[in-house]
Amino acid sequence: MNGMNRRQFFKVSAAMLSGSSMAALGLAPQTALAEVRQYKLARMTETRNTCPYCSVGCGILMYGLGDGAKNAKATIVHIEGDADHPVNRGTLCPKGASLIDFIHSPNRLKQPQYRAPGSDKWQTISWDEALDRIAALMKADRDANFVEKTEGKTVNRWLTTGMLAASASSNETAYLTHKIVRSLGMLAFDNQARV
Amino acid sequence: MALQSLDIKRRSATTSPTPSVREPSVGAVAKLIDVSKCIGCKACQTACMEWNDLRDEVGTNVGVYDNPADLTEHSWTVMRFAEYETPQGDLEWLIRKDGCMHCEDPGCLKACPSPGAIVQYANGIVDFHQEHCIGCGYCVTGCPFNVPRISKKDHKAYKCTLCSDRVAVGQEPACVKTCPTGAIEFGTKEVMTEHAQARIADLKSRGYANAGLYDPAGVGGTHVMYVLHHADQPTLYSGLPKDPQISPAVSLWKGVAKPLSMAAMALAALVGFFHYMRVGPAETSEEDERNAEKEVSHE
Amino acid sequence: MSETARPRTLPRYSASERSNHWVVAITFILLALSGLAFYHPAFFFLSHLLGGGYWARVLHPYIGVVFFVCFALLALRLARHNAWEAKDAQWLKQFPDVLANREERLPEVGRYNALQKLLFYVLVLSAVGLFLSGIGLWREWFAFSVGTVRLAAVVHALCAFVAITSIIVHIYAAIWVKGSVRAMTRGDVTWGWAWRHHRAWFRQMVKGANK
Amino acid sequence: MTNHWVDIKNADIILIMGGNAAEAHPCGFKWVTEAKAHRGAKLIVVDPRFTRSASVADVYAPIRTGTDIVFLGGVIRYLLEKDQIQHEYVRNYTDLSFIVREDFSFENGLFSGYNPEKRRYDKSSWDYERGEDGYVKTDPTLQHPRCVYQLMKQHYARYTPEMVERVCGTPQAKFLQICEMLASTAPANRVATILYALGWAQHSIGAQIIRTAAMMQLLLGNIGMPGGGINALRGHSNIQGLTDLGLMSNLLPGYLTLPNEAEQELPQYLAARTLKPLRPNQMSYWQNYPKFFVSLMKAWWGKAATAENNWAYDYLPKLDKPYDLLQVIELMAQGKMNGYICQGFNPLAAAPNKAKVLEGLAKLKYLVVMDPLATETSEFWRNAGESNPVDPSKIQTEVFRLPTTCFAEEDGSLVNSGRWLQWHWKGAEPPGEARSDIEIMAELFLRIRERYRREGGVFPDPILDLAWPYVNAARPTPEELAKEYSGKALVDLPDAKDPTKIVRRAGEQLAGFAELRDDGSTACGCWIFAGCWGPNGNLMARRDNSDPTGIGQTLGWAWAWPANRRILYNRASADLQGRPFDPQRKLIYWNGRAWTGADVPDFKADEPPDSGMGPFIMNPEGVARFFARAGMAEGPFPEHYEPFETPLGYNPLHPNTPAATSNPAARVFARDLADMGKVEEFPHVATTYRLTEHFHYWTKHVLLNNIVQPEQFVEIGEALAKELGITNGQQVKVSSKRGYIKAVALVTKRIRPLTIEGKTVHQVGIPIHWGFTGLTKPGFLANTLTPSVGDGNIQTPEFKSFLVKVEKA
Repeated sequence: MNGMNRRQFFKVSAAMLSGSSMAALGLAPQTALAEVRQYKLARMTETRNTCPYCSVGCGILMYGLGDGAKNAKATIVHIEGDADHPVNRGTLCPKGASLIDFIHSPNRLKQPQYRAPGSDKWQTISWDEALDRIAALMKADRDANFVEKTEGKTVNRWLTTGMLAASASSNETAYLTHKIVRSLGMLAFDNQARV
Repeated sequence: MALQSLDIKRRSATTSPTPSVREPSVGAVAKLIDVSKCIGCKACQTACMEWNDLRDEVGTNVGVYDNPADLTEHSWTVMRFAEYETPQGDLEWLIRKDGCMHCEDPGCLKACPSPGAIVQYANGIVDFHQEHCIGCGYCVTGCPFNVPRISKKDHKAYKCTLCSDRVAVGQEPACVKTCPTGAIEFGTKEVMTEHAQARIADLKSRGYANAGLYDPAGVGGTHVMYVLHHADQPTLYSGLPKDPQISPAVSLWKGVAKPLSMAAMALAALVGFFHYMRVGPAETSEEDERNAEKEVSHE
Repeated sequence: MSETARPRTLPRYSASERSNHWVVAITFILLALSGLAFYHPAFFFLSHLLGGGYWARVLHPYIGVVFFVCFALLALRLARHNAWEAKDAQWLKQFPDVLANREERLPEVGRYNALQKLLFYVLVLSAVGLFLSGIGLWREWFAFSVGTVRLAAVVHALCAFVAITSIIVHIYAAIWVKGSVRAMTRGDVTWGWAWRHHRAWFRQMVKGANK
Repeated sequence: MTNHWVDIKNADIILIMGGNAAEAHPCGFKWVTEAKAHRGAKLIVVDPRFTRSASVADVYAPIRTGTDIVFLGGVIRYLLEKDQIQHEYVRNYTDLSFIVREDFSFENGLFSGYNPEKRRYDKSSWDYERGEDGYVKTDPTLQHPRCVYQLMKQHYARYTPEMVERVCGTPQAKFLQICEMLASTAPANRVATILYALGWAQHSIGAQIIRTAAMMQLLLGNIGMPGGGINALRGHSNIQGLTDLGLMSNLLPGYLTLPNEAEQELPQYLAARTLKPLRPNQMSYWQNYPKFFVSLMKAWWGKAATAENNWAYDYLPKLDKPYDLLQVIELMAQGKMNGYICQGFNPLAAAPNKAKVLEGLAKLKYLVVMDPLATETSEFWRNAGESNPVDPSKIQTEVFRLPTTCFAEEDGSLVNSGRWLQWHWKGAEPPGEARSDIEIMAELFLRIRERYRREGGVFPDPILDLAWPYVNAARPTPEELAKEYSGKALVDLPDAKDPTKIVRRAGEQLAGFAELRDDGSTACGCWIFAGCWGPNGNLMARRDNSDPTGIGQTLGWAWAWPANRRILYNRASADLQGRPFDPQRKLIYWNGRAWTGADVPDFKADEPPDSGMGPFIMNPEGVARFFARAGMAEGPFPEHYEPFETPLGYNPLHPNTPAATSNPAARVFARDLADMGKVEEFPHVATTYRLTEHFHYWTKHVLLNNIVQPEQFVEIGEALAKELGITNGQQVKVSSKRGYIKAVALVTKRIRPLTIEGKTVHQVGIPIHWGFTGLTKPGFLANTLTPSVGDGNIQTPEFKSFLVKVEKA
């Protein structure tokens, strides 16, 4: 700074006036330095993923607790945009920027649950119980209602059980789901493309 | 160098000089908010809360898109939505990201009585250090933009740090990184000012004759600047002050009044001292006692 | 009057008045010191008297309430003695005589002299100012607009400045006029002190006492 | 999207209509901002509401919801009238010169062949006239009265600016300004793009609206161009992938279709889909249908699919009618369904007419919900007060709720709107006992198969024979599945030109769909994805973001279907000599020997540009179609029909033909028709939509999103609020024939009353997002109000236009 304008001059004078007025008395506040908050991501594990919401398909970086060592159990603690991604270039919308609260939502389901006919509450059941019971119900319905032929035509369809597939599940999930559903002869099969 | 991880330019309530030899060769940093690109998506709000580990209350809707309705100790930035009908009868939805402006001449720092509770780094960021904050709220009175908020929980003052922790390691603030449309950008103040000129030229070409940069001189300029389509009427943007200044009351109180009143009080004491030295005490003598006795006995 | 006899005394402040005064005095000192800590960085160390900046900020207003209530009581008790009289103006006109200890030239003074009365008025006004502006600044319980708070801060500082300066004068006067302090420590003053400094009051008191 | 997100930056004019990209796709919308900032592009927004997109637009025009065909038809009329069309493009790359059959007609709002009882058309007259050589007759002079150009001109002559103003409520001046801006892209070196979404799709005439837009883009020569195209901004992260993989009632992976019950024999099925060229020397890529189909059957049934059993053709169920979501809900409500599985889908909130869905679910014997979150569907039986007033004791449905992983807890790929398959990696373990959908589906299937193996049952063959080549049968890995749908050689594949050479060894991954065969020697679960996991590994995981030409073509980033092509129909970006129409934005060009450039050519790589082969290689014509032939349910040219709940009660274009009031070819169930309201009782026009702070019904479980948008509201214009005495922030009740919701009134200048046919029409905006589970303030499911009627072609429900009544709560 070569020159000092009038305003700065007054500012500096005022500072000197107030400082010096008491500095003479030997009174000065204690040294008070402070540092910025520690950068919290320094050694976390970075995992690349894709935002699960809309179809822009933004790249995200998930930061997991721990450096990947076997004894450290990863928990995602922060998510931000992937700056390398050609579409979002590091940006995220209010939904993508809040993904951390999706992963850790108190409404995440943690155990298989069952609601009995007429009941007004959930009960926790085991995976084995749940899957066995569903398999039994499906087979019983299929065996009872499968249509092999109608008016002499082979149709091999099962119409009394239907399925809605997710619209945010992976291609791999979708592919396997489709393969299984058609092998059962199911036709009442749709996804969220329409709504 | 003791603790700080960014060079400090100014500290609140500190009379001794701050180490000031180091100056960033590229000048200070700035965040540029291009209101004409902003779609009010609030990604900056959630990214801010996410990065800074803040969660505000789930509030209510009072008939506007503004949520949370105002800045709080948990919401260091909020979007303010204003519906404006132009004289031509067209509608404009003016959406402004509100938050700390990081004034070059920060009123909060000036008003703060607690040493080191508010600092200004050499890069221009004005940061609150809550461990030094005593919760008096003077920063609130000092701020021309009504930004700092005092927590009901710990009675300390909070506001945007411009993600000083990210900037310190060379990253941009969380809101800047996340902004989907690039309405928030970050760089040196010089680069941001230049970039703003290009944006203003574009806006002028699209019919916004009064487009301009908001970098108010009344507070020495700011390290958060706006590109406005109607720079001549900043108050259209949910009351952005036209010519913000530190309140004269605060300037008086935390400015010249401070040394003058100190001097006056010291003077009062000194006058007494010298009076005593020169004139001496007003003593009651034996004679006064006798006179008193005499007066009584005469009656 | 015998050589050995102690000077005869007159009661000036009752024990209750004295207690009241000292509560006011102590709270005022605490308020002044913690207030100065917020006012000027050089005095920030004073905040440690109340446990550091944070606690000083928390306690200052509560102490302020105690101060204000006690001050109000004291002021009510003393108000009737502080009525302004014509001779007070004359007394003030001759202030150089006051400063030079030439009391014999001055009009006779009642219980309080003109300066004491002025001090009383000034302190009453600044206490009210401090109290009201203090409310304005007390975020823990009250929320006012930023403009109001800004004004309150300036008023508070101004009233505090006036009050502290007045108290400096008040304290100096007590030191300067020997024999005054005991009025507030033991409650009485000697006849001679009263005769010299507050002759009208003395006469009034002894008249009453002898009858 | 025909193009992709980054490519939007190459546009000169951007039209956002039938969507709200800034609100629903903010990070993709960034490329609109880039186009504005770096190309000086102009943004046009046409929407019933002044939206967040409108807030940064150069021009905004209001429109009555559901009248987009009138608006776009008006633009088509303007372009034809002013001859603002890309002549070289339309003459060579479209069917403008094709001659239509003589028996085709359009009268009183209906096309030839209408059967009012069946609400269906006999489409035989909707076709081109063939010559003796079997090819379509054309008139390159465009003078023939029945050439597509003349018919189209005649059809849209009625769509005048006056008509637009009268029907859409759009002021003529604004409409003409927009026409002018769009017309400015007719020159070869200027391009417009269209960004739309469910704002077009969710109408009973949705598909036809989109078609009108595509026609406009063709006239301007904007399809296939960088910065052009017609871009559907898909909603969910993998809705594109699920559609590509054919998870719909009538589809198989890769847009192959399930057989109808009439198609009893495989040859018959294949013949109907193996399209022969309609003009000389056209590629007609669907000629390869048998290769795709047989490879799929080999992937699914492996050794059990043989030439002898017609590649297990009988294992596929045969359709008698579509079983889309609306049909299934109808069946449920009729008590004809017993079981339902919802995998990450919340139909109680997402399907129209909540009361009907609720009734349907309550009639099921069992419901299985797989989801990471507690959805309303899984708790449809719970009494949530006014917003879900049910009696649990009366609902006999057994409900299973299975916790699943979310994105952060699994590997896999998703297809974005630009058709990019992007691989992602797991970052943490799921909470509690949650499992991935793959594990759940596999376990369930294995248990069912085990029961059939053990107990037998009806037609167990397709179940027992299903190929299950996974190392750990209960846990197929995403890698195994990706390789399976990408495709591999089953035997050593000899080179077609030189049989002594082997192109692929048995078991090797295939490089692309060109390697597929119809003799059972290849297996590929989804032909359009073929090559995504090729001989060189997982191309979906690629992360080279270099863009050597600067026009946003990052061919080394992930992998796009088909064949890593980023812009569809890109051959159309070059002229008849193979030179790019715009030398500044070179996409592909003919270098004398082959097509090359910044993209993978959407064309035969070594076909000279002047050979007469058209750029639209999937069409048997080789060119793009203005005349849809039998492709659409309502007619070959889009015509405006009113929403089923119309504020007018008649079609202003055909006021005297009641049959043409609303879509004459839409399927409507009697019960749903009875549930339609009339304007006399429900005088306000409503539309539903998303807000940028929320994502459907997921983010109400996400605290941060609830903080920034906490409570349900409806948007009401100032004029209507004044009329009804409603003040901002007050509670209001919004009812339709099907139910009511209560919410906070957000009174705004952004919705203005429109004058339609001389009368004032008020529109009301109803954001979705709220319900009776979640962390937001509880609210009502917005689909309580919506009507259950779908688009005539694809059954997308009419969520964007229906009638309500607003009153103080």
